[in-house]
Amino acid sequence: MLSLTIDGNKVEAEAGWSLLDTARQNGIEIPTLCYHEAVEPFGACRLCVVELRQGNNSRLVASCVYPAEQGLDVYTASEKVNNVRRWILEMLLSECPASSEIREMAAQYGVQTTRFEISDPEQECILCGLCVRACAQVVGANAISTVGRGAQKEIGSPYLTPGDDCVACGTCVTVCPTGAMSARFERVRGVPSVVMARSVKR
Amino acid sequence: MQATAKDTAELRLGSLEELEKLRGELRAAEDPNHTRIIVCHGTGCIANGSAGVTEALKAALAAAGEDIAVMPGIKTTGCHGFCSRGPLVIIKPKNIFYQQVKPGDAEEIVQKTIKAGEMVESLLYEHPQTGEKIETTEDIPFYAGQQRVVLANIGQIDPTKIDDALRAGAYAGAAKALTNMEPKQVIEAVINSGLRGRGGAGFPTGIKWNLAAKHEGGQKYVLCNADEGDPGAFMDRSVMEGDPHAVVEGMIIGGYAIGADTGYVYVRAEYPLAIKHLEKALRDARAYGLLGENILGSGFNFDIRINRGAGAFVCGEETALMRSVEGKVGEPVPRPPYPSDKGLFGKPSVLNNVETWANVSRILDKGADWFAGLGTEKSKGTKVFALVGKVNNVGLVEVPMGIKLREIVMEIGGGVPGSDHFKAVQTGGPSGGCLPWQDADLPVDFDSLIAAGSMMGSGGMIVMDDRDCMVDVAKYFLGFLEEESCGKCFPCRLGVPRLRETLNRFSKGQGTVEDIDDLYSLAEAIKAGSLCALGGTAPNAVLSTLRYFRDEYETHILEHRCPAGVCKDLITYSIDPEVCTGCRACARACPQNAITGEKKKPHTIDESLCIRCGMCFESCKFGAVQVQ
Amino acid sequence: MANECKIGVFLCECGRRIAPLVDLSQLKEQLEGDPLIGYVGVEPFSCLAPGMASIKKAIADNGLDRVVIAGCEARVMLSKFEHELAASGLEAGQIDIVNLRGHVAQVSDQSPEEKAAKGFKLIKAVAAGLEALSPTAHEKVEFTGPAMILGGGIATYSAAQELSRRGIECIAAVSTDEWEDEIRMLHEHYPGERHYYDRLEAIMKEVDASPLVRRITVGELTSLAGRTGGYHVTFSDPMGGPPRVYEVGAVIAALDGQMLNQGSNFGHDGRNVICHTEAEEMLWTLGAPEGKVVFWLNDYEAGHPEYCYLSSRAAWSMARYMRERSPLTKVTMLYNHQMAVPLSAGERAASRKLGINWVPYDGALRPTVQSGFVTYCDPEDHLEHEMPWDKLILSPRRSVGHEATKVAHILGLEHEEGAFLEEHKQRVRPEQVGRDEAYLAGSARYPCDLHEALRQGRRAAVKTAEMVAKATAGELFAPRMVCVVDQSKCIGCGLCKEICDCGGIEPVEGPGGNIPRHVDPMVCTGGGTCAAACPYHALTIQNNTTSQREARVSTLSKALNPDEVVAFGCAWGGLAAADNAGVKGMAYDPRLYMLRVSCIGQLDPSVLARAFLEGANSLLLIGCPPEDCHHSYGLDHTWSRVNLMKKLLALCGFDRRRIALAHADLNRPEEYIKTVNSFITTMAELGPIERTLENQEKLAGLYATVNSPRVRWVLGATLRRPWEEVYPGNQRNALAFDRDMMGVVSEEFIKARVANLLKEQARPFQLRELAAALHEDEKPLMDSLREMVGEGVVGRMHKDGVAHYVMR
Amino acid sequence: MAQTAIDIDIDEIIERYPGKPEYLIFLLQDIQAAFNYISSEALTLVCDHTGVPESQAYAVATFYNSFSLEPKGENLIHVCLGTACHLKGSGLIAENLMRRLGLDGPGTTEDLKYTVETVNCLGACALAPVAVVNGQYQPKVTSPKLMKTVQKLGDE
Repeated sequence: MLSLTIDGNKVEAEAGWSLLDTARQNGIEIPTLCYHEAVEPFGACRLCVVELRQGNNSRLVASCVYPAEQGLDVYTASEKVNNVRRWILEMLLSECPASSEIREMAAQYGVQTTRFEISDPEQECILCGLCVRACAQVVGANAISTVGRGAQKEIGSPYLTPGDDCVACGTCVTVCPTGAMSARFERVRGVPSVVMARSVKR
Repeated sequence: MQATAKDTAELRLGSLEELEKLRGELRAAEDPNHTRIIVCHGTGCIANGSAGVTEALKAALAAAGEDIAVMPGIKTTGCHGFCSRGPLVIIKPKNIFYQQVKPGDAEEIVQKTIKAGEMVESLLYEHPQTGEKIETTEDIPFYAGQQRVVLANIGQIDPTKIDDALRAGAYAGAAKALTNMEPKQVIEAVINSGLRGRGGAGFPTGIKWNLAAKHEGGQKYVLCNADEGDPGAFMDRSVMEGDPHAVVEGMIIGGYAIGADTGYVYVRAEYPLAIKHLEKALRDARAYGLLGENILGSGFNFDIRINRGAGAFVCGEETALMRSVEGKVGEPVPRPPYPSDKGLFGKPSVLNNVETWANVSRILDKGADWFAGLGTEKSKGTKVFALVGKVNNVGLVEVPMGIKLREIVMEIGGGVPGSDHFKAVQTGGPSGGCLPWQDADLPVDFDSLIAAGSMMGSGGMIVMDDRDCMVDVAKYFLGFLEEESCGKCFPCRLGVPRLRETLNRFSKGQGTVEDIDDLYSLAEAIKAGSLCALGGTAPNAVLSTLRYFRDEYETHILEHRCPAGVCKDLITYSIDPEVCTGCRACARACPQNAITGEKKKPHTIDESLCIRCGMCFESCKFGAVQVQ
Repeated sequence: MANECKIGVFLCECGRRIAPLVDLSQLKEQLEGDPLIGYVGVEPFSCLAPGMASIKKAIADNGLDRVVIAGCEARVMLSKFEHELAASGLEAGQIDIVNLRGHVAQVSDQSPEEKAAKGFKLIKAVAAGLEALSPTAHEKVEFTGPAMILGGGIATYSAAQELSRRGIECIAAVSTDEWEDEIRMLHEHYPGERHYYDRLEAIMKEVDASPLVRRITVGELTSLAGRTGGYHVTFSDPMGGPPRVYEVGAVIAALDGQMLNQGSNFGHDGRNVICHTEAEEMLWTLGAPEGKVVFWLNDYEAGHPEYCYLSSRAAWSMARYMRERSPLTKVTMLYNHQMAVPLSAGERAASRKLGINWVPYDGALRPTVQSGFVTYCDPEDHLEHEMPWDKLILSPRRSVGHEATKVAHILGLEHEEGAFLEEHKQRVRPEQVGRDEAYLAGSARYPCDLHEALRQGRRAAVKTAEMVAKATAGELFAPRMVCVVDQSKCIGCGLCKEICDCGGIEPVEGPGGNIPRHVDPMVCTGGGTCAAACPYHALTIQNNTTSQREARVSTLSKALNPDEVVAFGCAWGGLAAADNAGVKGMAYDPRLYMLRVSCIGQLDPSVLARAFLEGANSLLLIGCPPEDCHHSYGLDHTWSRVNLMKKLLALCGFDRRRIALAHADLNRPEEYIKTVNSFITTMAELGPIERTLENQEKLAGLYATVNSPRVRWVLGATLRRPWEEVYPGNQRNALAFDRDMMGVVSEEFIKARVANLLKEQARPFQLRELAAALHEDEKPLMDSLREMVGEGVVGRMHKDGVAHYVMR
Repeated sequence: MAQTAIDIDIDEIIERYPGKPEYLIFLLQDIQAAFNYISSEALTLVCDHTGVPESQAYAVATFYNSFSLEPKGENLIHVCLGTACHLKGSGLIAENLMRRLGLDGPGTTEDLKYTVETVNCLGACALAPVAVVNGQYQPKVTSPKLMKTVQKLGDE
């Protein structure tokens, strides 16, 4: 057993638990987006960041991946933490304004509007990659992946057309935190027409 | 050509003694007093045509007959660092320094210098201030101010010939480590030397090794980060091109120290020459038994493989690099677990950059104390910088840690063209920041740079003058990072474009001073919240320019003016009727047909049509086009 | 079923997503009071490391061997629990999940107490299903004998090469003695591929030299029996001797498609207007022609635009060959401008350099072949032009070929006349290998070029090799939930084989007709409609049996209030839609109780009957959209079964609407909700079934009827076969068929009731007594009794001159 | 200069490396080098060989800048946008070149003659601004100089 403090409360954990595991076991809520219990933690959305303090030093770590360690002093809702969450949510509001889930979450942090440009008012996808990971780790189908990188990144099957790896199980739709996969699903699951023109230049 | 099995067996060095014997023989075979011609074949010089110079020299030598005692003919080497003056030709043993040599000069060099021992005046370097001609390398200020440790052999040896490297002392450090030291002692030596990683963060190298060495037994890896992605940095490339054996040797030592039997070098694909030289070095080292099974009879097995990068800056981040070596998308993964516990293929791994590995070979060769004697209290040794931008002597310089910024730029670098000061020096690549002229006396070491809001990074040093707009520079780096962000973590993927969006507004003369405060808050969130160092340092470009050049930001926002004349939306092009000759060059160049005017009469630009592409400015030979 | 088992239930709080919405303490108390449940735990998050540790501890401390997690979506979470709890000795089938969050907590405004009560019923039903489980041992699959490549297609060589490189012995069954012959004949299947022959030759030589490859010359394939790991392959002897039988571990079929010539509507004459195979033959024997050669890529006009890529690549290759060898030849490619010219930048440059002219035409005006020229419409100026030719070369027609069709039939691949052999992929388990894709290679699968055919051969070999390697290491296990055949019950009727959609059912030995069957567990997808169709219940899905489903449905039916509805949802349709409705927190009628099945087609009619017998007043079956069914036609088969149930309900005097089949798209939970609400509203209007003795007797008769082999036989005949388009369209005369079916069902219904009564009372009955007890007329009863006596089921004896009937 | 050789055997490339996932990038690089782009067929072959799922291979092929899934033009022009080059105006040079070739951004002209790409530093900062035309470094390039070189290629 390890002992640490979360928000000033002494809690116990076992080696191998993450900070998120430990907090949740003790009824402390930490918001998450890219986290789902069925797949390996990813540490991408950074909404679950918590502050670790040690003397005058402090740093933020993603609680879903950071292991519980003896003597940690963890703060789950400090100003530093909330500043990160508020900015991420505000930026998500401009990035995927169509998602009601994001709007609700942002409202909880007092973020009602965004001061950034909205490029696609229909967008819901936050690119958390949960669908991709669920497809690989839960289903084993590997039908979808991230495509491209950085700001151009999107989610889809190869060539963004239905491929024959998809088993149309809908796990991606179920794990999607914003409902974005629902619309995308139609572009993934279609039964592929047999590709006649398979040939290789040589 | 690969050596056949039989040749290999004959070449293999079975022990330290055999290595030293060979080295002795090689040294004895070369008379240091012989005249030798060295031609720089670094990428810079080759681009300037040094291959042609070599050919011409060869032809000239052949034509001059066999009575010329040139041993062993012409040597082509890696980058000498003074790239802006290439192609470079050095005549040994006197170290006569010829610069900007053209193939047509070959005949004269052979006839005058080689045969008669005279100088070719026109090819000598001219002191920019005094105008005096300088004959030898040592006397040129660019070289005089440097202290070459990592670069010591570069420019002296032919990087494609292992014998040449051995003559210069290669593999002495590795041999010493493998045959006379315990792995623990090797790590101790590296710790004692005080060497800190040259890749950016400056983590103590020996400590890092120790973490990986703690896992006893099992598969481990050492990796060399040669994915030099920082724009404006090319020291790793020069090391690999000019002295690949230093890297190989360092990795052998590292592998021995932590107990790894495989090393990976991850090289940018944009560096084909570096890859070629490294591959040759690996083949030669294998043939000599310096890589492979039972190296020098020590019982230690080690080999190195090369991975070519595929074009992703983020792969310079260690966890991303490892994913890339595994053949995956180069997205960083959160730490812990640290690579020293679970790295490449989930095994304990140590990653250092090229310069660090090269330093390791020197430390083992010359001793930890010697190295610890260089540099400052907390930053030991020397550092190689790529000095580029608005500076007279563009090139690679190696200086001891703690040297003042002013010395590097104004003395070694020969100052800023047309100015007695620099406006800013950008260090640390996209993760770093801009240091103003007020900081000219800042000692250049890991901690001082961080305190000043920048960082050492891999050693890019970009000099800027008054024609460079700091808002534009910040925007440029953010644009770079936006393009190179892997897009995994939200603060970086979302935040960097939003920072740039704000700067974009500034560069259009829009925005408010309050936006600057928001910028600070957002930058803080990105720094604290990002998954890897790419995002964690991304706001530095904005923060450091805001710190030193806030007035310039305010000029953009409040006065709608770009003082440096760079931001497109805030400038106008016009033609000075006094200077314009009416040659029509600009009118022809203008893609918008915005320039009108009769032949031989002053032209005018129609501002409503102008898209500020700058073609007129570039095409005008008389300087009549002006930017406001 | 008297299984000694101990069931643990773990309730998830799931943060604030279950705990405040469902009264978990009430639920826990209720469960603890139930004799079926051995242990109840409440976890903040069962699925996280702390929860998982606590479950493992509870399993160890209390000796639990079955676990129900009341949490969220089984579709998503089950594999994690299976993986984690394997260390505690629990295997797939011993763990089940109730979606307390998505089916109860999030989808209605019921009070926490009401939700707890609903959760209790669902959990208990699932626990009853677990109780009825008799876990089977994990079956190891072994390989005996080498791999065999049959069919004689060119992919034989790449497959053999790959197998031998991976150290696996194989037999290549071919029809020619020399591989040189094959190369000589290759252009008949793959024209325009000459540039590839060097490599092919190298492959062939490597195969020839490999000690692991045995080459045999055989006659026709006559039968294939066995299953993954052990097959008997029988060939006729080419010399007329006795058939030759080989015992092999795996088979790969390498089948080439065929090229046919275009008809005379394209001017084909075999001399000057020729097709690709003829052109290749010409190049091969006579060399390049002189003069003007026009390749007309007429695939669009021939009705197969999808082949234009293949045709144009072949044409380009032949064109290059001609230009490089015969400078006097002028080559033009005439192509439909809708086609993208399939050349890379480098090839475009080469094409320019070689002077090969690519001319597009607008297909709206069909080119016509005339002697010496062909007309075409320029897409730019829309003028008709004439292009002169000395040799006109047309694209070929492609077909699967007679040989390949024959072999495919013996392999058990049903396919449409003339269609290529690639089947609709089973979209169930990603790791599962459909037979066609794993073991079939070559252009008979779908038109492809030589390189692709070879690639397929390699690919099939890789899959085979991976399986062999796993089996050799003792690590190849059959999936836990696949069908097994009870050989003592199987009469070899072959019904299951006929309706099987995955091709997993194989004859035990071949050849022959009605021989006992067994299941290839590596191919079976566990859909289970075959098991639900077997007249004798000889097939079962192990670890997921009909008895388990009956246990579940009867427990639930007993517990429900009269206005509550039992539903089954398949994991791909109904259940998934319900899960997604839960994720989105969409509200719908809370009176729906959904049980999980992996395919709606695995619901045996006895399960449906059992629900009504045990107290359910209605039953809703929600599968996936018919065109999307993951087990091909589970929904269609269920339609037939529901149809039977409706007839029986009517015979009992109940409303036919009490059972309904629906389908739901997992991505449209709103549609799913409409289905549910509509059904429940109708059921509320109908009210409950009166549970009188008479009604219960009828329902017992209904249950017995659906288990009668005769009814099951008739039902089996109506089930959709793979080659049939849709249910019930296979019936020649739908109305007559329905009447016949009704006749059989009502006869059997009465017989079943008589049997029930006689069995129950265990005393002789007079006809009059029977009629009174069953509330039926004497006439039909008499007919039934006569038949039953004839069948020897019922004995007749005379007492006081009156016939009395008694169960034998 | 034609960038693609037309007689390269893709199987030969595939067989250069063992069939393990870690060689995915090696294979893609060699295919890119040989054919100038990675066709879907080639990607499938690579997946078959390395055992990497196609979606992951596709993710890799689109993640790294040096891979292209579309055929590239016969002539390849890289303009360096490294810091040193940027300060010396390489951004304008790239824009002008693309405008002249009728491109909206980096990409390939419709006639498949040119492909213009921007790179983030070639490490030849001393020569800034730099462009690389079909592998040849063009040191201290200007818009007119680059245009001339490019036009000469087109006339060939």
